[in-house]
Amino acid sequence: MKENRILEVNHLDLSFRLGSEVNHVIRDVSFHLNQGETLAIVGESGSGKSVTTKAILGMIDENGFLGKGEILFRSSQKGKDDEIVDLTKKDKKYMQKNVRGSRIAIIFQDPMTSLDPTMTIGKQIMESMLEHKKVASKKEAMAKTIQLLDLVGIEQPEKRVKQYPHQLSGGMRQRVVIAIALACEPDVLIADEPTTALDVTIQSQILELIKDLQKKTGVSIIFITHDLGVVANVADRVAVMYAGKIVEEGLAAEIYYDPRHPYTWGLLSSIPSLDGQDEEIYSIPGTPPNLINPPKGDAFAYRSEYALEIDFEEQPPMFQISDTHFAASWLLHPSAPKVDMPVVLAKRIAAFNERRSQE
Amino acid sequence: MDERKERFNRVQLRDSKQQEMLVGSTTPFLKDAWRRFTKNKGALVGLIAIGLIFLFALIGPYINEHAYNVLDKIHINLPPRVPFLEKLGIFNGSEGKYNPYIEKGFTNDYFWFGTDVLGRDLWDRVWMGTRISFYIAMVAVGIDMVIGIGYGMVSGFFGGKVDMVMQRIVEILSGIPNLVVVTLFVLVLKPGMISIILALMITGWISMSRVVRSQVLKMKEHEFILAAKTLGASSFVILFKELLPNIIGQIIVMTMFSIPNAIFYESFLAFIGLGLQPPLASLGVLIADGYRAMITHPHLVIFPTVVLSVLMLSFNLIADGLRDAFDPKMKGF
Amino acid sequence: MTKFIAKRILLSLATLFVILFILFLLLQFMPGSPFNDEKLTAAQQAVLMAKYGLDKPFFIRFWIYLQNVVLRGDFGISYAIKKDMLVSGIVIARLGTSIRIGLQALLLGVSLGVLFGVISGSKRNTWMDSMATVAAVIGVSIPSYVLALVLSFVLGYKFRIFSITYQVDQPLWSSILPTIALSFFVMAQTTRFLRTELIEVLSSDYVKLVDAKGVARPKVILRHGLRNAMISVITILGPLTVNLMTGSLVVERVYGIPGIGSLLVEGIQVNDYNVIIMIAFVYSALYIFVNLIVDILYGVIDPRIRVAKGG
Amino acid sequence: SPAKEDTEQVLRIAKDNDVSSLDTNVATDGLSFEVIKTFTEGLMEYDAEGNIVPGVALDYEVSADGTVYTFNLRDDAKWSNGDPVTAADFVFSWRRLVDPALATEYSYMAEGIMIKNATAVIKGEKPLTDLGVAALDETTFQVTLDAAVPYFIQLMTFPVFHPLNEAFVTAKGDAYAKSADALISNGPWVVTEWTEGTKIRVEKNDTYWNADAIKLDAIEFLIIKDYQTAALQFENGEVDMAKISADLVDRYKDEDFFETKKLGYTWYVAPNQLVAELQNENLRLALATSFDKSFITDSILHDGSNVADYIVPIGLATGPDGKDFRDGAKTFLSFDAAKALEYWNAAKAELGVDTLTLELLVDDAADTKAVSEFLQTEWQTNLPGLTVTIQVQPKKNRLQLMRDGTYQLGLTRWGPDYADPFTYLGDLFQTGVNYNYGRFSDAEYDALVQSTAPGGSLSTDAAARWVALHEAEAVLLEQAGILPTWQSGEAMLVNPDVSGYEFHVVGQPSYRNVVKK
Amino acid sequence: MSANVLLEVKHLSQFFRIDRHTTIRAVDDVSFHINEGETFSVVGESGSGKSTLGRTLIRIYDAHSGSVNFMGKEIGGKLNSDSRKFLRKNMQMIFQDPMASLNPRKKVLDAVAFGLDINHLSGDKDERLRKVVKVLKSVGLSEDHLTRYPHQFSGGQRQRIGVARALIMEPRFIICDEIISALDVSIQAQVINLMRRLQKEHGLTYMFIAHDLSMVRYLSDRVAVMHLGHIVEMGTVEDIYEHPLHPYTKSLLSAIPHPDPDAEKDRKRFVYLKGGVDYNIGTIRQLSDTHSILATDEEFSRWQQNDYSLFLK
Ligand SMILES: Nc1ncnc2c1ncn2[C@@H]1O[C@H](COP(=O)(O)OP(=O)(O)OP(=O)(O)O)[C@@H](O)[C@H]1O
Ligand SMILES: Nc1ncnc2c1ncn2[C@@H]1O[C@H](COP(=O)(O)OP(=O)(O)OP(=O)(O)O)[C@@H](O)[C@H]1O
Ligand SMILES: [Mg+2]
Ligand SMILES: [Mg+2]
Repeated sequence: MKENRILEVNHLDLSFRLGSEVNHVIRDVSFHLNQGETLAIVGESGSGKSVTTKAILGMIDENGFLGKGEILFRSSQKGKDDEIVDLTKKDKKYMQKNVRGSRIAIIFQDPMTSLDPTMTIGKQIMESMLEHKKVASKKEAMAKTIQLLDLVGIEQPEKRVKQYPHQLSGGMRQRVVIAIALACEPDVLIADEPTTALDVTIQSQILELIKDLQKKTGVSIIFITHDLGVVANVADRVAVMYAGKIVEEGLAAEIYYDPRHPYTWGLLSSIPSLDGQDEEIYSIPGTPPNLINPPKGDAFAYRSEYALEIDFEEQPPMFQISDTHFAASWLLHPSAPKVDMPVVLAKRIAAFNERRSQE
Repeated sequence: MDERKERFNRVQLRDSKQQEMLVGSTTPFLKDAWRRFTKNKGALVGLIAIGLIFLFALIGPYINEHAYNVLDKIHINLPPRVPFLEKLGIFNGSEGKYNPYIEKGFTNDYFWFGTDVLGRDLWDRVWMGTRISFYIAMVAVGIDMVIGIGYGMVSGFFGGKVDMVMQRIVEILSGIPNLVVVTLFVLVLKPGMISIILALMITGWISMSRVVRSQVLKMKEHEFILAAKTLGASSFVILFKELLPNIIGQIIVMTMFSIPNAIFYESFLAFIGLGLQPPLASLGVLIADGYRAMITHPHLVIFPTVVLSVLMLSFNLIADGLRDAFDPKMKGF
Repeated sequence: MTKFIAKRILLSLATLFVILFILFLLLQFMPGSPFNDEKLTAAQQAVLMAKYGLDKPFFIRFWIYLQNVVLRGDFGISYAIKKDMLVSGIVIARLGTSIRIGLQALLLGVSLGVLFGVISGSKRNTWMDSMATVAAVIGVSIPSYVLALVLSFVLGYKFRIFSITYQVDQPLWSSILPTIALSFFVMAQTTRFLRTELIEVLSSDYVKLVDAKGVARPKVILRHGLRNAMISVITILGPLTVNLMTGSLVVERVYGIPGIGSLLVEGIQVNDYNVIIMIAFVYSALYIFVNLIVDILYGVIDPRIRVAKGG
Repeated sequence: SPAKEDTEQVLRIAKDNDVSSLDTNVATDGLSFEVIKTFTEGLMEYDAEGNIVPGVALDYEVSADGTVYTFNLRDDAKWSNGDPVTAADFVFSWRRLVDPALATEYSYMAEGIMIKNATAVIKGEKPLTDLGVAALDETTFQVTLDAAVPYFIQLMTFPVFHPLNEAFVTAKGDAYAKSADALISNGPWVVTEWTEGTKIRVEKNDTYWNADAIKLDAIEFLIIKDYQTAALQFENGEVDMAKISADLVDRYKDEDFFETKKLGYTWYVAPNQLVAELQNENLRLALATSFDKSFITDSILHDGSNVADYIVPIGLATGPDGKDFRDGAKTFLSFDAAKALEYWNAAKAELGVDTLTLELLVDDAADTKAVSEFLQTEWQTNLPGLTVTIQVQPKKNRLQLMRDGTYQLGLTRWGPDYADPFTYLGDLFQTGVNYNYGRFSDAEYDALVQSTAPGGSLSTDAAARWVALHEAEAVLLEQAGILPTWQSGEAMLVNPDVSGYEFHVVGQPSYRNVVKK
Repeated sequence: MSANVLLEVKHLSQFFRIDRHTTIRAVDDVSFHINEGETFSVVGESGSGKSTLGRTLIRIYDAHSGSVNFMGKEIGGKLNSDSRKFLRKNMQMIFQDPMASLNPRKKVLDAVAFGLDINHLSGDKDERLRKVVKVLKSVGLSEDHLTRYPHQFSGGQRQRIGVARALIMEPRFIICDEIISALDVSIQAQVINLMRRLQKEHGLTYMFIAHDLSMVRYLSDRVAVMHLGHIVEMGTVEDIYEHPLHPYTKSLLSAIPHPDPDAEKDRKRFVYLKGGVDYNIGTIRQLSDTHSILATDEEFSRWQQNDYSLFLK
């Protein structure tokens, strides 16, 4: 594992048993997370984003099982050399004691249901500190909790710690969830759609908050969302996921200004353009495939206007475009015909580029 | 890799079936529930057990030469004796060290479950009793269905003052000890089936109405109910066409729970002497009668109790299974 | 909170009044009189009816009774069971025993039920779950009198571990068997309900988040799962508690317990009106009281309700 | 403490019932009387053989016309507080019995034995002081009757006529007899513990005049309503005596601690003659003779009950000849299926029907339910064309229905109040009496019974009276006015170490001579 | 404005009484009109009263006060059966959650035909089927789907069924309550395109409730910004997006994330300071024919001078 990487997922395969069938939802997924960066994973519902992150925390539902693959995590200890552990080899107990909450923390999508309704938020924040012995006493934990609440921008934290979740607004609850995640000063923060359930004004505040926290604590973040606007806001790098595979990966600018995979094109095109009110918005036809019988070739081929014959037969490998930019599409094969991205998108990117050059 | 050029030809957007991938399973809800239900071993065992008991209740009394209501002044209080099994040392007609079949010379007689103090064949009585218990179960279901569902739906759906009044009534009904009311019925209307049914009617439906009410309260905020309202559906249509089908799962589960309750209730009434008129005998009556001789002739209580318990067990297992099957959250994958 | 309770109590009193009235009315329809002993002549019956004021019109009787109850706490005297004795004396003498054994059974049943419920809810689809479930279902499937007698036969007679009958001078020791017999149903119900609830709670988002915090599993289950699951379990425990505390005729009879369950049945059998009414009254009052407690408990466990009620 | 237990002789008796009152005037049920008998003593008492012997009375004189009884009381009889038992205590008690303010249920006993002015006093028409009782001096108590009552002396053993300590009763007021410390004793034991629904304990009364003859230090009446529990407790050695139900007899019938005893109850079916069909004598005879009574007594009840082909039970009364009423008396209506069929055919012809449906009303008690099912089958098999349905009702209701005459066939019983056949023949079947549920009415019967009644023509001629009573029974049963069925017994488990207990067909058991090894 | 006014709302209020002490003023004295054939959008944060407004218009709730004139008929007060029928026929609503708004136990055919059945418009069996198929086709579904249950569809398809159910009544006016927020990005576009196509084909008028401001900009003619039950600013898309005046509008607009990493890097966001404005004392002011705002004199003049120091951070 490279020096600056904190997490590396290699060729991960994961399936769920569904009665007699097997739902093969993560199919050979590889990506990495650098120290201190924000990696965004985008993709439509059901593409496997959440499952991937749950796999990292060892929290897959009972009916799920790992195939091949490894999840390498750099576990830094004070005064010792960094140790690299393969999280897929560790049991639940180890994960609970050494990883979850303390090293890798997670924020869930829905702040309304992520907090125990019967416990004060103070106790919920203190819980993991006490569990992982990050503090010496309850008093210290409380002091730290108040600090944390202050950090996530909750006013009058001394009063709030004694309140119950239902006494807080959605935005405040999400801040509490973030405070919980930060309680043990984790190395990695996974934010699984942390703003999808919030309205725009609060969403923007939370995004600011997360970015701010990263600046302050240097935590590495995996940010999951399907909102490309949000991604543009937070991500250093972006991985686009489709049907259990990463189909494109690159720096944010590379994905937005030089997308290569037809699915990424589709995603970017379906955002309404700001000027042309009369045209139809582009929409990706059809629905994602059922992964109980995953398609043989490129899973996106059936919905793609750019499909090649080979797409229906063979899975495309990751083609490298730059040091940091990869895409899995046969269109990048030297033998493939030259195709242009959708016109709307091309126009929009042109507009971006124009503005960028102006600045 | 096969790098033939033609493999890289562009193709038209395929309008394949894959395009229209169904989200979620294609099986209809009930079928899906049934599938989940049959996956539940306990529930399946319960279903089979009930099937068997039902079968025996139908044919049991006719498959031996005895009858449930014929007195036999000679063969009284005989313990169970079954051919073949007796060779294994069980069901050989002995009661402690004493074997009345041998002592009294009934060497050719076989009473599979033994006989009672009037020499009636317990096998036949148990299955006849099972019939009656099933009958009571049916009645309980009927009551639950009609009163419980109706009451719960009206109370939950209309809410406000209606709900408030109806809930007070329920509170009062549950506040009055059941026994007083039941006894009154039995005394005024003569003991028997009718009284038991009426007694069940007074309070038997309350838990069902509670469940239905809370389900309705939950459901009525759903958008499809609002949608029905915007389409101009009347309360009646919304209650019976929109709400009811959606809470039917819960209702079935609850019904399954109320069956054993009713059977139990009847046996309790039998115990305090408010049961059926002889020579009719439900399982409850048989147990209550057999109970009195439990340390003397245990077979009199064991067989009806076993049948009753298996019946209760089965209904409970089925109810549990159904609850899991109808509740997708609980799906046992 | 106090306001809420005061309101509830007021409402309860109204309910109690209605119940009392209905009971009175029901007894009015009860055939026979307390004085139809086979040796009494009609003239004597009339004398007795007059002596106890039972010959007065219904509403006047109700009014007098109500006054006695409200102003003097006087529930009248027994006509048959304990001739001329104050009903309140008899009932109170027995109520203590009933309530104590009931609460013992509740404690035992709920403790075991919670234990089994937690085991089967958190170790779903394992053999432990199956065992607990089967035990629970069997618990609700055997008639209580059969269970009670089997217990006393095996533990009291065969092995002589416990006393078969209740002994007033050894209230705790001699009530072990009845406590066990009564607790079975509670145990079973608690197990079943808790299992369902716990499974649901454990699959909720907030428990997932606690898991993600790296909190040890037992703590997750006890601190978060159980607490939230208990909210709905308490609903079923309410009525159950009342039934337990007001005694079970069956268990009382088998173990010779002087409780109010058997007293009620006897009262009904011999038309001892005042006994019936007072027990019914106590039952209703307990029912209402326990429900009030349940509601308050809700508030304690579930802060959402506490606040909504303006406490 | 266990040490004390060892040396103490305590008799523990399981009881399936609770006492309803320990007030001698107010009590009505068997157990209450049984307990009252342990701590009070009447003018007369029974001995082991059932003979009447003096109690508080040393002796008595009767006037020639049999209407004035003068009792001489023993002067060493004392209350447990040390007061002597005096004639005034009897006067007080008897007046209290008939006091309209107290309205005791058993005040009818005072009328039954025809105490002078009793009826008027009960009705409140005359003051209490007009009752025909008087304390001539401390130890002389006199009763004046309206007419000669043949069984008067015998009734002096009955607890309602026991003395009461006026000072004590008045001092306790309403609380009297409501708890152990509100009771006073003039009998062999004194109540020391009375726990609601559980237990009554009486301990030896040292002030009792005959205390030396009493061996038992204490008796405990333990209320255990479930027979099986009582039986198990007996087997565990926790109780010395326990009544058991018929269901348990098979378990114990060969044990040495199993005993049965005969009771004075006769069970019979009362056909309601308000029902037209049941006015047919042949039908009644058919019903009466068509069921196998011995199956009921030997197989269903097997508790010492015996077949009753009569109404006046064995052991109830001894005649002037010193023999039991039943000795040498006729029997009637024995089981005879062939004869029954003849009656039935005759009845059908007379009624002009081929089939008939009758309803049998019974109690919800276990035994009677089983008997009713047996009767149903026997009748239906032996009398083809007859259908019998069963209606089970709680006892109080059954009685009410029978009293109202709204039933067809009713299985009922009668327990004697005193040891004289009149308690059956006089109180039950005369035209118009209260307990004549079946509305049996026969002029000859009425005349015969009237002559034997207190004040009747034969009331002082014991021998002739006895003949008349036998004749009356014959009149009743030869036309099957009722259908006698069985005379009750009771099955008991008795600790073999216990001896000397006395049961009486009429009256309460006595524990005076009980010794426990 | 030359267009015909289809719906005119005056001083509409909707309060919910929670208990003796609390009443939620979900919609508080709002007035607006909607022209025939246009798309009128209502935006605002969660809880600002958008859904309540829609539901009050379609009479799921009875209005607390105010008048509603729809196609020349007053439908704000008590309805007789004629006007109720008129309303049901001409005004329809589509809901947010496509799964929750369909009865899970009903097949598509029955779900779509429900409105006809209830109002006895279905005619015979064939006619009913024909009508359903026609409307299904117009929303891009086919006959194959008639016998399926809602859970067998994707989110977008489900939402189309919801649309079909409303359309079959041939309404003039449809209230769309956040019909795309529960949908996936790639599917949102499908539904929006469909709605726009239907609008053109049938001359429909929409009231579009949403909080996705970029989508609103794309498809609306006029926009009302709601906050705490009040309409604080209202105008054409251009008025609102290009020349917002109210600080709340400004903060809303500043919060929209753009799919453009570079632009996002140096976006400036405004946080609206709660309590800065008391809506109850403000009055409606017209900025232009189309553009109006709720403000007091003082606020108005400050905002016009671009002085937002008291209101935005
Ligand atoms: N326990 C499970 N059993 C079976 N299938 C599962 C299970 N959990 C997830 N899946 C399936 O795995 C796939 C990926 O799910 P995942 O939750 O990772 O999607 P996602 O990309 O996070 O979507 P969303 O944006 O909706 O959160 C989905 O098809 C889902 O149905
Ligand atoms: N039936 C009701 N009873 C009580 N309060 C209600 C009811 N419906 C809505 N409210 C309250 O009215 C206010 C406005 O709610 P409404 O649903 O109209 O908001 P919204 O703008 O549609 O929000 P969202 O974007 O979350 O859908 C909220 O405070 C809400 O809690
Ligand atoms: Mg997800
Ligand atoms: Mg809304």
